Amino acid sequence: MQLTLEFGGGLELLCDSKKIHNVNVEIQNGEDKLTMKDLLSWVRTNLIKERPEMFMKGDTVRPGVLVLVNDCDWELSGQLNTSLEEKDVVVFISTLHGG
Amino acid sequence: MQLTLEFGGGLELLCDSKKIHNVNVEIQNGEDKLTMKDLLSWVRTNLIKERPEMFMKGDTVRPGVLVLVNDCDWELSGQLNTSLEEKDVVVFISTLHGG
Amino acid sequence: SSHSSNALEPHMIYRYSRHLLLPSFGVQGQENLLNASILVVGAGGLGSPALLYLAACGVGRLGIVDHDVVELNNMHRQIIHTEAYIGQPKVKSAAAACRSINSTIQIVEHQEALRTSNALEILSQYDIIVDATDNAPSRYMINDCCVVLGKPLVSGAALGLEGQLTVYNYNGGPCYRCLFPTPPPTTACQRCADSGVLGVVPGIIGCLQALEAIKIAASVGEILSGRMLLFDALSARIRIVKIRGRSMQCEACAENTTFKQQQFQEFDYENFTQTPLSVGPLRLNLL
Amino acid sequence: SSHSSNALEPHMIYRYSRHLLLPSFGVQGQENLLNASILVVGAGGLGSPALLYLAACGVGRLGIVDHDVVELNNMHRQIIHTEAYIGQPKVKSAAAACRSINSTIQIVEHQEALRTSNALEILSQYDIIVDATDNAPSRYMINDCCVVLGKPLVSGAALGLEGQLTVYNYNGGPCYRCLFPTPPPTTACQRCADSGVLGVVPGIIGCLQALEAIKIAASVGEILSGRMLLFDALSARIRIVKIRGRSMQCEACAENTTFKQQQFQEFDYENFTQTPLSVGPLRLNLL
Ligand SMILES: [Zn+2]
Ligand SMILES: [Zn+2]
Repeated sequence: MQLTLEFGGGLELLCDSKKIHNVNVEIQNGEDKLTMKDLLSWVRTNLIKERPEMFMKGDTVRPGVLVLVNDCDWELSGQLNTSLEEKDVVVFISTLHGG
Repeated sequence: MQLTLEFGGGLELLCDSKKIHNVNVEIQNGEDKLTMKDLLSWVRTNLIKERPEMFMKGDTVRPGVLVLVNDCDWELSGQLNTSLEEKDVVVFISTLHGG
Repeated sequence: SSHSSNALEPHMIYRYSRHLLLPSFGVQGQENLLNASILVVGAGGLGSPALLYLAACGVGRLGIVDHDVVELNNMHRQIIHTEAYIGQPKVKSAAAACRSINSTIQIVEHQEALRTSNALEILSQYDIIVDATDNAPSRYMINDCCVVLGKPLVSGAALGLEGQLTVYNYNGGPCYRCLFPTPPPTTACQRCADSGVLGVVPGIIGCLQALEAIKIAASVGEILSGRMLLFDALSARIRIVKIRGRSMQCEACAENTTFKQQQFQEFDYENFTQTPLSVGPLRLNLL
Repeated sequence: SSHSSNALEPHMIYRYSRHLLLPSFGVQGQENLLNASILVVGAGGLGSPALLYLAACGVGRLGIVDHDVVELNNMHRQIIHTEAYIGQPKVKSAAAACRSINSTIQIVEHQEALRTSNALEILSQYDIIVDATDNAPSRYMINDCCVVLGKPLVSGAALGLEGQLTVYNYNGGPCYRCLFPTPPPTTACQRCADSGVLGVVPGIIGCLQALEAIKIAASVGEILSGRMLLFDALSARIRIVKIRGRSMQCEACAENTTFKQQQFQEFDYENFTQTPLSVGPLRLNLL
């Protein structure tokens, strides 16, 4: 499945300082769909190069990270259970505190 | 065909000061598609309430109006010949000069 | 608000004529502004443009909270301060600048750090709060105080080459804790002093904060509530995304919450976020 | 550019430390800025924040062109000017403000109206031009002069509650005439004085102009060329759209054009747009 993943608010530093990743994520054998839970584990394995604890805590993102699926907060689409579709855009962004 | 039409930069004043119009434009008998040329004539008839010369000149938009089909300048898609598809977003915006 | 209504005097008609000409703003919008009070917490990178535009546009009463002094390394982004004010309190400097561009509005100086002990008393004097601070505990504290007092909060942040903006606790919309119930790890809370910031980025976000505060005060337009603006300066890209609504589990704003003024005053924001509310200037360790 | 290279002196390291800390900006970005020269045409609603942020960030030489004087009805949006300067030239007022926030850069005052007779000479002294004017003939004239001289043009506009921004003539991208070969009817060219403008809207666009100019000067990031930012303040919506590339038929910038310095100097922009290049203050006809 072709997806665009974007990292911001400093999270890009965890994946070679690259903000936009066009990726192809395979649906696992026996599954009929790709969920955000699957994607997080794929990102953790394939994109995060350092300090994974800055991206995840337990099986979800760490506190302070917003997840957006097609410009919409994943809280509105079922969080970890959100089903992804071809060409979806998923944004992971860390909240900023500076001024 | 369901389209979203948006007017900005003052052009909204020509259609009841309403910026966003969700419209249903029928493809004419004998035609197999809707082009921007058709849409302009539909807008001219159905939405423009006053001073049509501020919107069109001849069979196209007046100088100083940018036309965007799905956030892309219509010069890049064939101008008047651009074919429209279901749920397209067409923006008409007048260039501003103030500061 | 505790103000009496201002009618537009002739000098105001002249000063604000470009606002009065706007069909969607007009006399009513300007009168609403003149009768409104807005507090900006932080006279730094975000607060500088926010304060200047709020003063210029004619907000009736404009408050400034800050405990810091102007430093040379602020000057690349904190355009409200002049070199002549280096070493002096930011509140004093910012208030002088606001008065110099609009002598007809009331400017209130709160030259102190905002803490649980004074926040209720200060924030309660204003209709709208602008969070222009630079650290996580202040953001939680200001949010909670706004929730307890029922005030809309225009929240901006900037770091590096990115900025974020939304309005919390507005008209049934979410609060900061609805989005971020658990504070991030302290390692994720970088300050401009640690990581740097391109000066004009808080400039853009601060202007957008002024705009949202003006729209709320004037009762015009659609407020950026339930939506968040994400700005990436390097790529010149801006997203406006839909965020969750008010959370039924929110400790601060849920309907059945027990979090009231007393709980607010007793809450330890520094311990909650494991971050001090204010920090002295860091030594530079560069080059 | 005619400057010699500046190395970072200790006081600059301190002043610009938040820029130097940025991995994607850093020492090289700051040195590029210090060696750059930028001209802002117009010290009004757009020019005010653009000039303040360009001065603050450390552009080596910053020029200001304007022929107008500060008026009370400018003050709601032209935050670079203080009441003390009402009646005095905007260039003088803006230059003083820029110097007060950064005494270490060079500020050049061009207290005159920009015309075909002086534009080549003035613009040729700068690397980057910021169009912060308020009328159609100036926009065509500045564009054509930038094309003839090969200078990038950061173009912003604001009216009512909307703003627009793009960079013209940058790195093979389109110029203003590629987009608008024919001037609009004069009835479509409203000025802020006629139609009004919410003060903070040019504030936001002017800050974004400063950002694009800084990115060009520092050689960082993706420039807003071939793209246009459309800002709607009332609904808090921003679009960044893709626009056409350079036009092969463009009278100003096409490869085979005969439009050179001499043709520029002889071109009648007021006749072309049926609009005067500068207008005195209009009488208010309000309420
Ligand atoms: Zn809440
Ligand atoms: Zn051209």
